[in-house]
Parts: sequence; structure tokens; C-alpha cells
Amino acid sequence: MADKDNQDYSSKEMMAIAAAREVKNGDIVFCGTGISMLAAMAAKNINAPLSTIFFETGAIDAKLEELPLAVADSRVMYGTAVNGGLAEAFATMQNRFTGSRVVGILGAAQIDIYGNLNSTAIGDYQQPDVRFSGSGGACDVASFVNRTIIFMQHEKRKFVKKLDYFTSPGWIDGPSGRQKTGLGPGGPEAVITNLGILRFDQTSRKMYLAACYPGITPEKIQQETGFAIDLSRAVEFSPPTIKELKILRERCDPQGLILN
Amino acid sequence: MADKDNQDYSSKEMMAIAAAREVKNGDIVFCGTGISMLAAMAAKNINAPLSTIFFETGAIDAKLEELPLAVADSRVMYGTAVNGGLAEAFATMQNRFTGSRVVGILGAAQIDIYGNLNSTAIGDYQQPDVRFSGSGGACDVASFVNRTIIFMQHEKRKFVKKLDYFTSPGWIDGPSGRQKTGLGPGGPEAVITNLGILRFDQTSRKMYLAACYPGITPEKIQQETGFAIDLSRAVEFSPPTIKELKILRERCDPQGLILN
Amino acid sequence: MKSAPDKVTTLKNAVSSLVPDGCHLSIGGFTINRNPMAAVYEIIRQRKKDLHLYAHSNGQGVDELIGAGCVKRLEIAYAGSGRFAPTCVRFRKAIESGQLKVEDYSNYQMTLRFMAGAMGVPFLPTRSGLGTDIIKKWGFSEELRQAETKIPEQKLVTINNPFGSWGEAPKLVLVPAINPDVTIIHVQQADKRGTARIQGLTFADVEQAKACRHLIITCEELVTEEFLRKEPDRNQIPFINVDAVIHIPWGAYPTACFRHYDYDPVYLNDYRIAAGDESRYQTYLKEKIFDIKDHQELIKQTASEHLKDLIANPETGYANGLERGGE
Amino acid sequence: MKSAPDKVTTLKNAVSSLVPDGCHLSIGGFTINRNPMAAVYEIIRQRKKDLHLYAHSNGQGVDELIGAGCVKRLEIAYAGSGRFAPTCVRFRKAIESGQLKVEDYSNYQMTLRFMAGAMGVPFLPTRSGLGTDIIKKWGFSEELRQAETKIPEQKLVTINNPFGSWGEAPKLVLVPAINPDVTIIHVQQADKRGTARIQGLTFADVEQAKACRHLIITCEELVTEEFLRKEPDRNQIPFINVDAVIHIPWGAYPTACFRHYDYDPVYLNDYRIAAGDESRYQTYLKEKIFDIKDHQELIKQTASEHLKDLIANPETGYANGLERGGE
Repeated sequence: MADKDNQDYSSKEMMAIAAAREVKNGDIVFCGTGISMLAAMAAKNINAPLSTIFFETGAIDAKLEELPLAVADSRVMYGTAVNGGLAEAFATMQNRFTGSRVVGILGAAQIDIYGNLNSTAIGDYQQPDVRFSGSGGACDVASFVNRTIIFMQHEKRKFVKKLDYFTSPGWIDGPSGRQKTGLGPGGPEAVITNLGILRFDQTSRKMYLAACYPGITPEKIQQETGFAIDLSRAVEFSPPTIKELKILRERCDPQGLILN
Repeated sequence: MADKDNQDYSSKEMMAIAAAREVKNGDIVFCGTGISMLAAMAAKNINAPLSTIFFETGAIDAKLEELPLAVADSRVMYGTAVNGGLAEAFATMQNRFTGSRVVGILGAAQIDIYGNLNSTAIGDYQQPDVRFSGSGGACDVASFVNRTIIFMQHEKRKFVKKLDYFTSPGWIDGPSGRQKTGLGPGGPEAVITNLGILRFDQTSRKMYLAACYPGITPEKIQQETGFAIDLSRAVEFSPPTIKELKILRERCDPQGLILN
Repeated sequence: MKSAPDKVTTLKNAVSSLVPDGCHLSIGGFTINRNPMAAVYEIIRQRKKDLHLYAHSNGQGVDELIGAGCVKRLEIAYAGSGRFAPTCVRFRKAIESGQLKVEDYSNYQMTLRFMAGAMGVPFLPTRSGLGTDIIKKWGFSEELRQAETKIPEQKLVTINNPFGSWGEAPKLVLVPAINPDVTIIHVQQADKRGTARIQGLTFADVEQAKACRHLIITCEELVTEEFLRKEPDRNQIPFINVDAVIHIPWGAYPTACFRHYDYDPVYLNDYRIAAGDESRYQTYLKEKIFDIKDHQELIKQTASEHLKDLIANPETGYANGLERGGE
Repeated sequence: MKSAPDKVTTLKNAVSSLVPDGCHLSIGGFTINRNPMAAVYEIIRQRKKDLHLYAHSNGQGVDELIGAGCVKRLEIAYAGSGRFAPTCVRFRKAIESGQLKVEDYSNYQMTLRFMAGAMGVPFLPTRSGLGTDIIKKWGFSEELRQAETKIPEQKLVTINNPFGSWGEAPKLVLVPAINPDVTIIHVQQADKRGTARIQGLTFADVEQAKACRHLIITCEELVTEEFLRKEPDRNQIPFINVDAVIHIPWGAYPTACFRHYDYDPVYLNDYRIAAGDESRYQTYLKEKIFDIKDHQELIKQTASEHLKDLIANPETGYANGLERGGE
């Protein structure tokens, strides 16, 4: 394990804390494995104690005494309010009363300027250069819920003008995109990368730079982004606090399964 | 309780036994309360030990140590294989693999020559002369399953040329009626009344008299039927045996809740 | 409100704040089992009016709400209380006299309608009802359906299967979703946050609980969160759906509550007899509901000896050998 | 057959009689939990070919069937094994090399497809997927869909809401039902007639079990009918759906089985490494599957000390403190 004093933190830790801060108290948080699960756990333990973590596999408000390595890990089944199945979990998100309270945390291989995601394939769909896992629940979450937070590695080949495969809907093609498509009004709220935070303009629904991590310039971020983004609104992001890091490391991932 | 030695039996007992004999071993039997439940219990205890009784409320293969007075009676919940809900119960009947093994036992206020049923209202639907309970699961069962058995009191006003309200589909209007309507191939198999047994012609799907109870003439049955039926195929029905009556009385309804 | 850590309140509060006149309501249970009767009586006591009621086969509770004049419109599959009233008496009278507007569906259709509401889709398909008057005859007029935003414009829609011969179903009936303003269910166990466990058959309670905007849960036992979370496989309703929790032992009485008590044949038979006669029914309403402070008082009034006979055998879940004749 | 009072058989028999080459198969579980691995290995051992496989996110089992060359076509939502293989390696290779035809759906769409099959309707509606390539791009060609009677002619169908603005959903995606020829699931407890109890999350196992023509159940514990019927609320699958029951302790190994044992991080990491290299993978197939008589022998070969580490804590249902690093 790398040496980490309180002033020192990894970009994974920064990303987990940045996402955790997006969660509001009372939110129902949908997450997958890895860093998105850490972010949800951190939020519940730091800023949103009344948030409820749930998994597409059907577990609601698990105790999570140990970090699960998959959303079907038996660790998500212990001490829950209800153990159901996929049908119930996705219905909770499609349901208009509960779905509007859900924030979904997603990741992807590619993202475009409207926050649409590809987690299926690079190249030709029929015989791709690189095949990924596929949608899983990502398309469902992105279709249903009111707000999504997206984790990305910030690289030019991942922030693209046109997705190779359109797996999960963001703002589609602009302000009336979701409405024209027949989707509900919710959509992506923030993209959290290893360099900074991007948000979507209320009018154009285009991605803009909202914050850079300490030491990262807006120009560096533009360089790593495959389309032009508005940099004018960027501020410097507040680094993780001592308390945030302590909870993340000691409560959420003491074995360093994700953070290391 | 009326005196009943082995040679003596009531028309309710005759009806319950007649219906029980229609159940084949291995059938999944859907039934409601009252005499249809007694018939299902008698079948399981006499001629179809591997049949499975299930209720629309979601109980599968209940022990039925006491006779339930409603399909939601707690007595249907004890010792079952699975306690589910209405959604699962009706899906079992709509499902093509299980539904084709279900025999449904129904009753109604009116029946027509094609075995279509009314259990909703007499007179104008908007403000009826007599209002009944409504479909409940009857329309669902009649729509889904492969075979239905119908209990009726044999009266002219109940065997009618035209139903006041068409609640549950039989053979609709003849041999291709169900197909034209979009329903599956199954339909009513027998009508068991307090006077005899009626079946449906394989070609015309019209009701005909299949058997009269001992002492009942075909002419008497025609008299009590509001439309002309073929009487030529009627035989005399074998009365309940000593064994059948003993099981019905002692095992199925020892308290005489339905039979008395 | 739904994220509050403690939702325990009184029935009086829950009904007065969440069940306004004219609201769209559904209740749990089936015929003579696990109807939320304490809540039904409280609604009657608070003289709620013009309710739009959704039911599949929730016999006793529905009939009492109708009998007390709380219900303006009803969408239902079946109004009976088993052998105690093959057709519910006040329901029958209200329709025959034209006082109650009713829209008929089948049990599965009603179940699917709640399920559609719970799933967040506008409809679900079934083959049930093709060719019948359930499709052809509408209880609610087109004008009413146009005027009322909380009722779908069509009762049912029939379509050709868009997948051709797939599934061997050439035509489908689409049933419109129901999202009640408020649903009330009675369960065996709940914790203060609202997570709930139903024992025995769930009927369509879970679908209703997830379809509604506001959910009121009454429970036989108020238990700790820790207790319910030891066996989460047995819980059906998570706290995220729940608005209010009320602890009311015997809360389903005079209907049954599996593993707790049986239905009361004496009460149910008396009810049917009273329901058949106008002046007897007014006496029933006065003596059993309006003159009574709350459900606890109703239970107290009922001789304790009599209640003892109803207590469920711990193994079978009902009262073995209970005297159930006397029609 | 489904009404037989005793359906206990061997895995060899069940697979050879109910899983013919070319059949349409689905398996239970999710990523690294409760996959019916004993059955997967037996299918591989019997060198089944040309399977048409349906999966939502059944990671490990799906990847092993693909890796062994049993699968011709795949309909799937997600092929990953959690942190052990964010994208399943043999799945990825088979698609990138063009050996495997794949049709992509989302997890909810696949769940609804099984649910539609279980419910006996040709489709179910959802809002998921509108505007995406999941709707626009078809993995299976129109020609294939026309030619194959066991595949619907359309991947998905989009319709306007026939109920207008009802449900606030102007458009719906209809997903076609799946009715597999055979489904295999692994459960914690079953009786000899086939009634089964799953502990912990059910994933989409119950929907699959009810959608299929033939159902094979493998179980950790073969228990008496009386035992299961004492608490029928906890059972999900009634015997009427079941064709064959096989008692196989550790039947989900190397995936987890809640309340019995955890996944095996060593096996899963070794698997991923082997999967990445052609010759190592052939060795894996030979040593862990083909040269092994049955699942019992695989379990025996795995050092008992090592297995002990995986045994679930009776309270939490998993192996607390299990060493899970080592990527």
C-alpha cells in the first residue's frame, strides 16, 4: 500500500469523494461495483446518512460490513431491508415515485458531449475491435432515474464526438433530446474523472468543465477531451478532507480492495 | 344434518362427485370456494392423488386440513408448497407450459349454449336488476386454461339464449370462436348441474346432454334449459359410490359447511 | 418523509393527513383476510367522502367503505366475502340503486394494473378478457374519462401482437396502470421505518404498496429493524416506499390475519344480516363504528372469551376447530 | 413427468436427457454468485454443442460455456464476473474473433423477457433503451430471425403509448418473451418433488424457472417436503414447474452460495489468467473439467483446508475476512 498521509490522496480517492459529495441526504443510490460502490458507501458514512444504497440484483440498504466485489456478492445480501430480485430493483427505478429519488452512479468506456455512454463495444458492433461487458443495468438506470453521476477515465479516446455504440442515454442530442425520444426528464448531472468534474449546461445540455482537481489546468482537461468544452466556469475543486479520507479508507475499504 | 346412509345422497354430493371424476391424475386444479373446492378435494382424495389444488390467491397444494370458506381463508396458506400472490397464481394459468395442465372449476349466474358465462349482472349493466360479485378470477381462468368444468343450478333463467353480461369466455360462438377472438384452444369441457352433465360437441361446440342423474329424464332437463339441446347422447350417470361419499363427507367436509 | 427514520404515528393522524376526501385509494387484503379494517373504520369515523376506490377482491373492507357512504366510484374485480357473503350486500345495493359507479375488471387485470403502477409502465398485456363484456362495456363513460385526469381515457385497449405469432397470442388486452394516491395495507410485522413482512399469502398487497404515491402500513407487531433484517428474504416492502406506520394489534379484525387470528364468523354473519336491512345497518354503523373511539375500543367491546377462540394455532396459522357455521 | 412425486436423478442423466445439442438454454445466478457450476461443467464434459444461451448477467457460468465451445448464439445483458473479470475473457475473445453471435439487451430487458415467458405473454413494455443502439443495432440478422422459429422476428419493437399521456410515457419498448427449452438453477434447498427455496437474492432465477419448458434444479441440501412446507413463504419455486432435482453440495463452486460458502478468489483469479491464453486455457479445460469425473471429484481435488476458508459465517452468509486480493 502506498504511503498516504492526510495531505496525500490518490485520484481514485479524489473521485470517490467527489461523487460522494453529489449524493444528497435521503437519496436512493444505485451503484455498481468498484469505485461507484465506494462512493455510495462514503456518502452514506459522511454527508448523506439517510441515503439508501441499493443494487440492481435486488438488495436494499445492505449493511456492507465488507466491500462487495460484485453487485451479486453475498456481502450485499446481509442485513438488508429486503432481499428481492432484479425485477423489483429495476421497477424501483422505473417507478415514478421511487425513481425520481434515485441517483445512479455509472461508468463507461466512451462518453459524448451530451453524456450518452458506450459500455458495449469499440469498432463494428458485429465484430468489434474491443468488446466490453455490455449494458448490464446501465441503460436501464440511465433511462429511468432522475439524476446520474458518471465515472470516467479522462482520455481523448474515451471522450468522443460519436460513440461507437450507444448503450445508455444521457441528454441524447440536446435540451429536448430526452423528451423527443420518449424518456423521462432526468439525466446526467456530473461526470467525475481522474482530472476534474464536468457538468451539463442547463440550456444546451452540453458538457462543460465545472472543476479541476488541484494541480490540473483546464487546458490539460481540454487536451484529454475529444470535443471542445466550455472551460470558462471551471473552479478548483476542494480536495478531500481528513475526515472524508479517514472514513473512505478505514470504513469503506479497509482491505484496500479498490483503492489500492 | 339430514340422514344420509350410503344409498342416499344429496344433489350437492352428486355434483361434487361428478366434477371430481372429471379431474385427471396430474392435473393442476384451480377452484373457488364452496362446491368447487369440495370437488377438487374429493378428486385428490379419490381418483387423482397426484393432482395439485391451487387458488388464485397464490396458495399451491395446501394441506386443507379444514375446509376453507374463501380462497383467501388462512386455511389455504397452511402447509403449501409455495405461498405467493395473485400475480404468480394467474401467471401459472396464462403460462403455456403450466396453463395447459390446469383444469379450472367455475360457477356462474348465467350460461349460454357455448358455455360463455355471466357472473356480473342481470339486466342493464349500468343499473342492473341484480348485481353479482363480478368476474373475480373467472374470466382469467376461462381465458387461459385448457379445460374448464362449470357448476350450474339447472334453471331456465340461468341457461339462456343470450347472456345479460358476458363475463367469461367459453367457446364464444362456435368451433372457431376462440381462435377468431385471439384466445387459446382450450375451453369448457363439462357443465355439471343439479340434474345432469352437459358437454360440448366437438364439431359445433354447442352444449348437449351427456348424462342424466338417476331419476331425471332428458325431457325434464330440456324443460329447465332456455335453449334447445341435443338429448340423443344422454346416458344415465353412475351415482356416487359408497367410497366416494364416505371420503367426501368424512375427509372433505366433516363439519358439513358446504354439504349441509 | 419517506426517508425519515421514524414513521410511527396514530391512525387518526395518518388518515386525516393522507386520505383526503375524493382521493384515489386502494386497500390490501382479500375477501375476509388481512383487510386493513382498523383503517377502514377510521376512514368511516372521519366521514371521508367521494373516494375513488380500487380493489381486486378485497371484500369486507370494500363493502364497509361503500356501506358507510365513503365511496363515489369503484374499480373492482370481485365483491364477495367468501361464504359469508357470496356477493357483498352493501356493494350490491349501492349498484342496484345507482348510487355507486362501478368499473369491472378481472382479478388478474386488477393485479396487473397495480403491477404496472409499481413497475412504472402505463400498461401491461394479458390475454384475459378477449371477447367479453369486460372489454366492451364501460362502467365509466367516455365523458367522465375525458374529464378526469386521474382516470385513463380508455378502460382497456386491445392490440394485435406486434411480434406476430411469437408467444402464440395473436391479440392482447392492455390494462392501464393504477397509481393510487394512497394505499393502506395491514401486515404482521413492521419496523418504525416501515420495512414490512407479510406472512402467508401476499395477495396483491406488494404490488399495491409499490404502485401508490403514499403508503400507510398498519401492523400487528411493531418490531425492531434488527429483527426484520436478520431474515430479509422474508420481508416484502422496503422502507423507501412507506409514509406511515401504525401499530394496531387485531388491526385486520373482523377479517383474519394469518398466524395471528382467524376471521370472526359471528361478526361477519351479523354484518351480512345487518347489511341487508337499512335500519339495522344504521344501528350497526352507530354501534360498531361511530360510537366507538378507536379500534382498540372495538376489540375491548368484543368479549375477550370470544376473541380467544379466534387466536391462531401457532402451527397452522388459523384457529383449528373454530365454529364457522350459523348462516 | 412434472407431476411425478420423486424427481431426484443424477446430473449426468439430467443433462444428457434434457440438454440436447442446439437447445435453447438459460442458467441461474449472477456474475460470481449461485451459478449452477456443477451443471455447467457437466454440460462441458458431455461436449454439448450449438447451444443458444440466454443470460442477463450470469458471468462465470456463461463464460465457461463459451470458452469450452458449447455456445453458438448468446442473448445477454452483461458478461462480467465482478472485480475478477470486468469483462469475461472468453466471451470477449469469442466475439472479437467472430466465433460467437451475440444479441445485446439490458439487464431489465432480459429480466422482463424471462418474466414475459413466465407470465405467458409475448412481450412486456419498458421505457429502457429508447434512443439507444440496443434498439437500433441487431446482432442477429433479419434473415436469421426469419429462418429460426425459436427466435422472434424482431429484436425489440417501439410503440406509442396506446393510453395517450397515461403513465407519463409517450413511447414504450416492447421486449419479446423468452421460453427456454431448458433452464438450470442452483438453490440452497429443494425436496425430491422439486419445491425449492433460494436464500438471499433471487436474481432472475424465479422468472427463468417459470419461463422454461424443462427445469433442472441442483441443490445444496435435499430436504424433506415437510421441512419446506413448514415455512412456505420462504419457498419460491413450486414442484409443478420442476423436471429434475439433483443433490450437489458445493454445486455453485467456484461461485458463491449465500449462507453456504463464498466464491473462491483463487479459482476465479486463476481462471481469468488461464482464459487469457490459449494453451493455458486448454490445460484448464483438461485438468479442471474433462479429466474430472464429476463435481464431487473437483471439490475433493481442491484442498479441504482451502475450502474451509470459504465456508459462510452462519450470521452474515459469507466468509468474513476471506483473503480476496491477489489480482
